[in-house]
Amino acid sequence: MSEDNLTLYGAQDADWLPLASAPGNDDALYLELDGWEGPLDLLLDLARRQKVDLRTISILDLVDQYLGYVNRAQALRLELAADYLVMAAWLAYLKSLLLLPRDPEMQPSPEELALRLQLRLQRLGAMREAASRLMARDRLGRDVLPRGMPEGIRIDRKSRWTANLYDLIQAYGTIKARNVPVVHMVRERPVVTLEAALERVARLLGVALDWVDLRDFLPRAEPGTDPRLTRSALASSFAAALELAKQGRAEIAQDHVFGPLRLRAAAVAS
Amino acid sequence: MTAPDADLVRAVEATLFASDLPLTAEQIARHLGAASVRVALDTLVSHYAGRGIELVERGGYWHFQTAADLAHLLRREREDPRRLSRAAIEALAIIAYHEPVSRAEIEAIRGVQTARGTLDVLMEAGWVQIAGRREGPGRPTIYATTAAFLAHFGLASRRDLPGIDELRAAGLLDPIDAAYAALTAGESDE
Amino acid sequence: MTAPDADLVRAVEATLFASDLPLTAEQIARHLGAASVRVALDTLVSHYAGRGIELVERGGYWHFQTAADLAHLLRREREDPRRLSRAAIEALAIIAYHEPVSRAEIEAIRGVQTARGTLDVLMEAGWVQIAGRREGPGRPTIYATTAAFLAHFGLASRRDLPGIDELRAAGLLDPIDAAYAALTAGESDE
Repeated sequence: MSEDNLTLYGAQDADWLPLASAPGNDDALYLELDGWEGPLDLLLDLARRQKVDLRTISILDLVDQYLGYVNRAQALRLELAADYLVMAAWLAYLKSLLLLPRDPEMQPSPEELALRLQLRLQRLGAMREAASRLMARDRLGRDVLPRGMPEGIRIDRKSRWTANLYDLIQAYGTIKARNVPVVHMVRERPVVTLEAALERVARLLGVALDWVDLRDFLPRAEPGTDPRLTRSALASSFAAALELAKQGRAEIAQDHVFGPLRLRAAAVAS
Repeated sequence: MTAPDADLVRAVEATLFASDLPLTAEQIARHLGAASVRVALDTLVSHYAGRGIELVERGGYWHFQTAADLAHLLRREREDPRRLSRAAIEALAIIAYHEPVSRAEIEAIRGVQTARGTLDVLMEAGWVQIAGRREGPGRPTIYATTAAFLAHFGLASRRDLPGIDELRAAGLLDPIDAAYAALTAGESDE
Repeated sequence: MTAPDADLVRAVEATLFASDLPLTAEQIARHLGAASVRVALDTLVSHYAGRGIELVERGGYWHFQTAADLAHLLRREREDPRRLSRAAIEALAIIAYHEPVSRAEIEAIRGVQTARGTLDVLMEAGWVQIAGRREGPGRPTIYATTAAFLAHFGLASRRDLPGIDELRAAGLLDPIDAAYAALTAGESDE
């Protein structure tokens, strides 16, 4: 990264929130605690104060500056977020590794840790610089403007209706067929009318002395009698029995559901 | 005519382009801190003459607009093919076979009410037109088919439409199928 | 280069001028029913070069805008309504230079957690969109910039991002692991 680039990321765009002030002005530095976006950002800002290429930066110096900063902040009883303290602990550890005699077995080596930290700072620095340059561009709506009163272009969708001759003729055939007069015819069925059943049940009830099953009131089915006539007779007789009960001329009893329905003449009130 | 200041012309051009309101020459001059922008405006008018955009003055206010002869580009029509609904094609068939007919007659023949939109669609398609009013109570509007109708359906004249006997021979009057079709179509199309 | 059809050039000019949204060459061609408008667009770009208005392409979308050097005359007085936080600006830069990236990757570069609202602001501005999910553990959502981002920052494409070639050459867009591996490999070779 060239010196040019370094100065570029130092350049402040109007969109930047205020960054930390120039080196030396420590009091101002401590007051701008909220100005950093985390410990890496603070480290980068401290690194920038070394005024050298990030690739040649002294990690040891940086660590000292960071630890010094954290100590001063704590002395001033400024509240530091936990991640700043975690970073401080890690940097203190890194510093001790870098200063102590090497343990060749150690993986990763302190040099690798330092280099990785440097790479991270370079990446963050590159993005901060890129963001600065991006924000400083001629921006649409601020520096360059689109047309103020565009007429707008509109596409009106129009339906092109389609139908074919077969559809048309078939539709007409459907209408014609629908309109052919429909005659409903009910075929004659053998039935026992309610009147016939009423007359028969009333007559037979008159001669019965005790409970009689409703089915015994039915006309005797001759062999070959239409079963529908039998069903009709049962239905009519049942209706007739209900009618007689309603009139107070008969009593109906059923011992259980679907059990035989029994009938007898009502006791004549005396 | 004084030679126009090229920078001023550019500034006037950009100002008018970006403005969301038409501007007077005075407003432009004030905005740009220029003594006068008359010459610049004249220069721009000639520059844009014959292009797709023109600079126009309306009651002292200047603005850019699309060249008048290109106005049709702002509002384009696109045609989407769409099939006629069952209701519409039935109404069309009735008009074709019975024309001229009133809406009430169409409904009487179809046996269901015909939505107002149905006849509109047929008129929009250009297949049906109003053929006057029937003399009589209420003087109802009557409808008939058009030459475009014949052309679309490949008919030389309405006499080319198959008669009832032909429909029956073609099985198109089969009551079961027809009733079923009418039932299902009536539900989905109306 | 084929001689441009003057009528087509006018039509393209009028269409782009009238449209309230940037348009792709394909959209213009479809709108005008033209086979291709490439030559017409090139002709217009040259015609407007150096004028107060210019025709620009941003991520495949074309629009007219005022010339950048006139910004001092036109810059809107009012405050930028979309004043971004530093976190948002950095996240935007990281997305633009690294896209597509996941939230975790943005956080790895910034060394700090990204508040939930940060990416929302960028998406609401129309500069960032969700670009699917990364195949892999957790299938994280990944983000990328939009054509509106390119338009806003005056970039024809992502290749125009300031300094992107240098950053890529310096390996600063590679993950730390890759950069470290490259660095140490380079050292051992020396």
